[in-house]
Amino acid sequence: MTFIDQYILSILTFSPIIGVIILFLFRVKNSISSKTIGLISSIITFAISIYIYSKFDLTQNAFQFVQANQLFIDLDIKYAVGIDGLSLILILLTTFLTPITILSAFKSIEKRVNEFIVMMLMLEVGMIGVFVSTDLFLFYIFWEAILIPMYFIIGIWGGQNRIYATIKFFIFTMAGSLLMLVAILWMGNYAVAQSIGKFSTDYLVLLEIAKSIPENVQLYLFLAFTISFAIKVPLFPLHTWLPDAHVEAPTAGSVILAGVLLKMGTYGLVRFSLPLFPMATIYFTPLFATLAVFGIIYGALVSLVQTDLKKLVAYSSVSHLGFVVLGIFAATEESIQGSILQMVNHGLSTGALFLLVGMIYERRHTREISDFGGLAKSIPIFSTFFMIVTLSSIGLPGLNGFVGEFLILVGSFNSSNLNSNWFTIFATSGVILSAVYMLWMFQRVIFGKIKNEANSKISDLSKREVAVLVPIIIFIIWIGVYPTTFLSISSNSTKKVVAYFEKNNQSQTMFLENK
Amino acid sequence: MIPLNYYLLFAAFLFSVGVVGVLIRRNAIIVFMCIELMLNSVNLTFIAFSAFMGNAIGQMFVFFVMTVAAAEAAVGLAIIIALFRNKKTINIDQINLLKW
Amino acid sequence: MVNYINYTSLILIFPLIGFLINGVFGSKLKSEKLIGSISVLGVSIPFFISSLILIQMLSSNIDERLYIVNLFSWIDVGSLKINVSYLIDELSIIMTLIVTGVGALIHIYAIGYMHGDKSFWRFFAYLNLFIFAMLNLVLADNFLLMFLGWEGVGLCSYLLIGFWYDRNFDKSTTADAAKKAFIVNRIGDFGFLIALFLIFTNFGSLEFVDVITQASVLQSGDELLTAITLLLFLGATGKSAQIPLFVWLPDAMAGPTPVSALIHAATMVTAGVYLLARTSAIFILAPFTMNVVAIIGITTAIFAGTIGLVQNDIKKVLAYSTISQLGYMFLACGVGAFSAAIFHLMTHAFFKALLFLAAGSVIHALHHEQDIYKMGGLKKYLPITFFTFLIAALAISGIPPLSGFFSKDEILYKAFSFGSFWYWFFGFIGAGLTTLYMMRLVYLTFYGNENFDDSIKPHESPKVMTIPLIVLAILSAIGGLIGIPHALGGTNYFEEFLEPVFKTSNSQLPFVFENITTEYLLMALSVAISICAIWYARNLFLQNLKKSELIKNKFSSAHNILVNKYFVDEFYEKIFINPIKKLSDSFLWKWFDIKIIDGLINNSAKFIQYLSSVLVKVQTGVTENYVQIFVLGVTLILLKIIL
Amino acid sequence: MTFEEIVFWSLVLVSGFAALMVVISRSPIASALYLILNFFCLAGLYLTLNAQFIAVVHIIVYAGAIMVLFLFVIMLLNLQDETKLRERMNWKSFAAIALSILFLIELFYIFIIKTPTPKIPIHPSSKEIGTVEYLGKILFTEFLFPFELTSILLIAAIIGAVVLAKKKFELTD
Repeated sequence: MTFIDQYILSILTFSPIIGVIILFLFRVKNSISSKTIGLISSIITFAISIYIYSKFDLTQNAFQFVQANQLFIDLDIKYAVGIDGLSLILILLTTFLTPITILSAFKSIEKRVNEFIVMMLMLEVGMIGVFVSTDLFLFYIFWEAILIPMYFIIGIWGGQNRIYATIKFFIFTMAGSLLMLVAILWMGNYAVAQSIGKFSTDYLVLLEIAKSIPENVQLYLFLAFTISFAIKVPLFPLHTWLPDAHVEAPTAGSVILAGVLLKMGTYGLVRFSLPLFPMATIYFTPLFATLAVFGIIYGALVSLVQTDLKKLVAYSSVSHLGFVVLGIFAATEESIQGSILQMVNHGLSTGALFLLVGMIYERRHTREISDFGGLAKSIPIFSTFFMIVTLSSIGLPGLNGFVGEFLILVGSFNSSNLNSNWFTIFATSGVILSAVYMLWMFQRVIFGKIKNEANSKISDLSKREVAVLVPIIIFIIWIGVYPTTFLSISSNSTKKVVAYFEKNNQSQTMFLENK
Repeated sequence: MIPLNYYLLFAAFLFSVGVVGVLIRRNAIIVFMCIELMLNSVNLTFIAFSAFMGNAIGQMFVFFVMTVAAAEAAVGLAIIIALFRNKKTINIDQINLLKW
Repeated sequence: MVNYINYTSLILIFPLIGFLINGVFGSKLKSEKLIGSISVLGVSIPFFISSLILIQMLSSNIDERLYIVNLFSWIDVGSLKINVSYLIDELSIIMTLIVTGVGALIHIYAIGYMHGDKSFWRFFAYLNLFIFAMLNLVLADNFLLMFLGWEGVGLCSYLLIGFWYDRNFDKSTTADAAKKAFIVNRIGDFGFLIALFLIFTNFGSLEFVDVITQASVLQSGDELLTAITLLLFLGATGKSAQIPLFVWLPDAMAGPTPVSALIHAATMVTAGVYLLARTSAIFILAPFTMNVVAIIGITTAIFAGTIGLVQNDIKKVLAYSTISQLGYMFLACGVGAFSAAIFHLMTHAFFKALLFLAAGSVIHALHHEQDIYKMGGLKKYLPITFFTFLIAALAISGIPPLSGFFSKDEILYKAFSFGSFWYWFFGFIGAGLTTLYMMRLVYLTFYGNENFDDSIKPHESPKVMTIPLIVLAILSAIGGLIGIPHALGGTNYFEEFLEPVFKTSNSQLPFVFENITTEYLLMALSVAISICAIWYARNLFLQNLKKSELIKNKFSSAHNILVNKYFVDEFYEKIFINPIKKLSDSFLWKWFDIKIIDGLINNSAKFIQYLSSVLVKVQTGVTENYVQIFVLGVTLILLKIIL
Repeated sequence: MTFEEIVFWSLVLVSGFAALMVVISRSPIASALYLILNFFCLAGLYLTLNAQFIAVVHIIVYAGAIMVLFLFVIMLLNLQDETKLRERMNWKSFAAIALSILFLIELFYIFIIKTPTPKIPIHPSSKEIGTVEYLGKILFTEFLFPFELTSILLIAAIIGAVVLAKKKFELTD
């Protein structure tokens, strides 16, 4: 292994800082050039992640490119990074979306440009950091660090009611992550009495010792972790921060929020909740699966009656991520693979929806559905993109959404963990509902006669905007037609999670029966 | 032969006097001097322990405390000057910048 | 000798290429002819390839007519392995030929029909995409790929119904109709999906061959199979516009007429029938479902027929006629006569496509007038249109020796012998209804007074439109000859050809002794009722229009119900749509989400704010106080140490 | 009473008196001068504890540098004498004095009563500990890093003082 490969993950994680440093050192005044610097810097990061993908060994299921440095003498707290397929696919999503969002912000962000770019790049550092950490302490640091740039992105470049939204966002997530911190500390402390002999937050160590934790404590720890992730996801009924944050956030913020930040929650579920506490997972599955299914239907129904485009998309996220959570708790290989793919899908299609809503907002300065109508006539290119993305979002076969949803549903129908087909049957009704709300919205915005004069005068997408959307569309179709490329990345780590889960659940079902 | 306790008690006395000064005087400079007094009482304890235990670390500590005290005096007095220039007083009753 | 099976992928690739060229560069291509020919090539080349495959198939052994062409692995996760692979057997090749053959003719026709439309290219791009999806549907060798086609055709239907997105249709807009079509179909797809889950969970595969092999081991009447088939049938009712999900098809007439002909008459709507035929081996093991299918089929046939009787929009009459004919096909499936269903599917594709295209020609000539009471006397202006329309109308009415006679008769006979007398009886009534409303169309449109505006000078459509009409007329006329029943001295070649596909299902059917006398009797009866209906229609709508008015007035309440389509749309609106909207809006969102969940959060935040506004008074901002508190604290701590 | 005790008690008395006077006297200058007196006495006490180096440094740094700075500032600001202490006494001041006395009593209890006086003499090695040589050695070996850090602290303090005392600096309300 060469020197570069050994430190490649750290290089990847901190590579966006190059852009930050350049912006600071040269005090770039011209807003276009600072955006370009941000763009190039994030493209470099994307290139590094592609390099990692090319070097990644798909046949292994252990962490790769591992790098670990002890941070304290007496405590087993490390700067430990490493990736498996699950992290890799989300890292690729992150590094892919960041340049796109920066490019999308070329026109819409005019004030405090340098700060904006810096925030975006720092956000990227945090997001990649979350996915590469294999030490819970480090994970927690990155997890919290993301809040800061996001707080500023919404708070400075947001809409009218941004302060309320930011604070709500911050407090919700903070409350959740404190629970997680407590759980991490408890586990770290528990390690002292175990063979490791000292306070430890290493993921692999905790994975070993988690089995011996007393069962009732496992339940609490599981809840602490899972509620924290559920807030981030967001799972019904912890979702109310999401519509506010999305509506107030600038387009770039919304895209990253929907595209990557929400995935951190589901990532946490797969990475931590399931493997660390299989028994508690089984114990709480009925609760969380019910919430997930409820969220699917609830999100869809509430989307149906939204009058604000962004709010509609935000509530649809609640519905889509309900599928993901259901798939994770079903804990079969198909469903978890589906969930992972659906994380990517949601990132792409909802991200693209936010981009499109942002583009139309720049032109008309309104997001009210009733202000639109007949856009197909005045801006056909926009309408075409909008249509493809809409279809992807409602899960049309041949586009990305379908593969994920189908895998989740077929896997959860099969699941012994869910133990009932009704979860899946109700979840499937979400497929109908998503068509209803998305198409209704689409029809009101795009079709019909032009009622409002302003709609006939707007200009169609510029080359830059097309360049923003085309990569996403390519992936939307690619995943729909040949998902194997993406499924194979996470395949082995999913198998590992499922195997681990199943291995542990036998002894623990006995415990549950006693309970 | 003077036992260790006497030194400690005397240091405690000096410290208390310093506390009284801080609490009842209004003049910022005098408050400041009282703080120096308290610092010195602590120094005395350090030295006493150092001598009775035969350990040099106490003396080292005093050395660093003095550095800090010097730095603190410089910055603190500068703050007092700045305050006086703006408020025309150094009466701490009338300085409530901390109030939010 | 060349093995044409190897070229199967080309069947799918050409329409896709056509779609991509027209879709991506269409707006830049200025020539309508170029766009049209690309698109027509995209359909006709697959037609020739599949014809070659059919010829090759005919020359090969009966046992060797099943090929599976595997292209690549689509989804491969855990035990779920889905390939993009195609199944070529007698059934799928016939469907392919219908789709591409009728499709090609309609494409050609559309070049004339859509002439001058500002989105000419978009129309042809969608049509090719449709053909691509439809071919996936009929050629797929597994349920999931079929579902891809299934949804794909639904999408194209959506796009094409809403093609003129800025026009009004009925009381709403074309976009509404498009949305309705998609959503109603989605309800059916819900059933389809759940069926797929059940199949995969229990059989561990989604490939037709695998599933059928495993399912045929099970007992007839097995609960699992009943559930699966019922759910699949729910999917079929959505796509094929059967009760209770038929409401979208009449609205789908908002699309351009070639679309109605291709998608909403000849091909897509028959996908449900195809699905049942494809899985016939499973259906036959679920007698309960079979009964449901037959009953729904026959009910729909009568139900839609009665509505068709009183509609005034020429395309809507045809739409209800389609629903009704599909009902017949489901009746055939329900009694186990799958090959009869496919036979009728084929002949129906010919004559119904023809009817729509001819109707399109009329509409075209009258500048988009669709009300039959504003037509009349068009016979002399549009001779070719009239003649072809008449052939199609007679064919659907079951006049021998046109194609409809053979296929419909086959269904009625099978319904009688495998099903029950009542199936036959209602089918028989339905046949009368069919003739009645078709002849009503013929008389009101082509005979009688010229009720259209004087300013309109109707003229025959250009050749590009009439030639497809003529070809389809020939097919409608002679298409039935490949299935002449034994009773009439034929060999029923069509059924024989499909025999290997339906071997399993046929083996489950009760043995019925072929009673030639009964068959003759039934045929005679149905021809008789058709002729009576023709005569009655002539009486009512040509010679004595006042009488029809009288009847209308006499039964005005019944007429009203029929005109309003039994108020099904209104019923759905009241029972499902409005309550859901209301629930979502005022309860879930504005009350539960904002008041309860958000309120809880915001109020707890407010409470904390209140608490801190009390506690904040401790912070006086006077340094001295802080010091006092500090000293007090230190003293208390020391006190604690002492005590 | 040995010589040692006489020295100790007299230093304690003077130094205690000086400390009280720092708090009591009205004029800041008097306070400052009393504080210097106090520092000298403390330096004496350090000598009794064999800490020669610290005693000298103490005088140089505190009496020589810090107190001069204080006096300089007092004179620069030209402060008026405060009103008599007794006139400004209110219940808060009494409470503060009472608190301090309580504090002293507590410490007394802890140092004298709770921990019985151990009759041990000053550690014999303390003589050599207090030398410049010994302290210098450990300062530049064991405590090198903190020692270097103090330089940063002092620089920061210098810069801070300059910035704060600059004329332009304004506090905003």
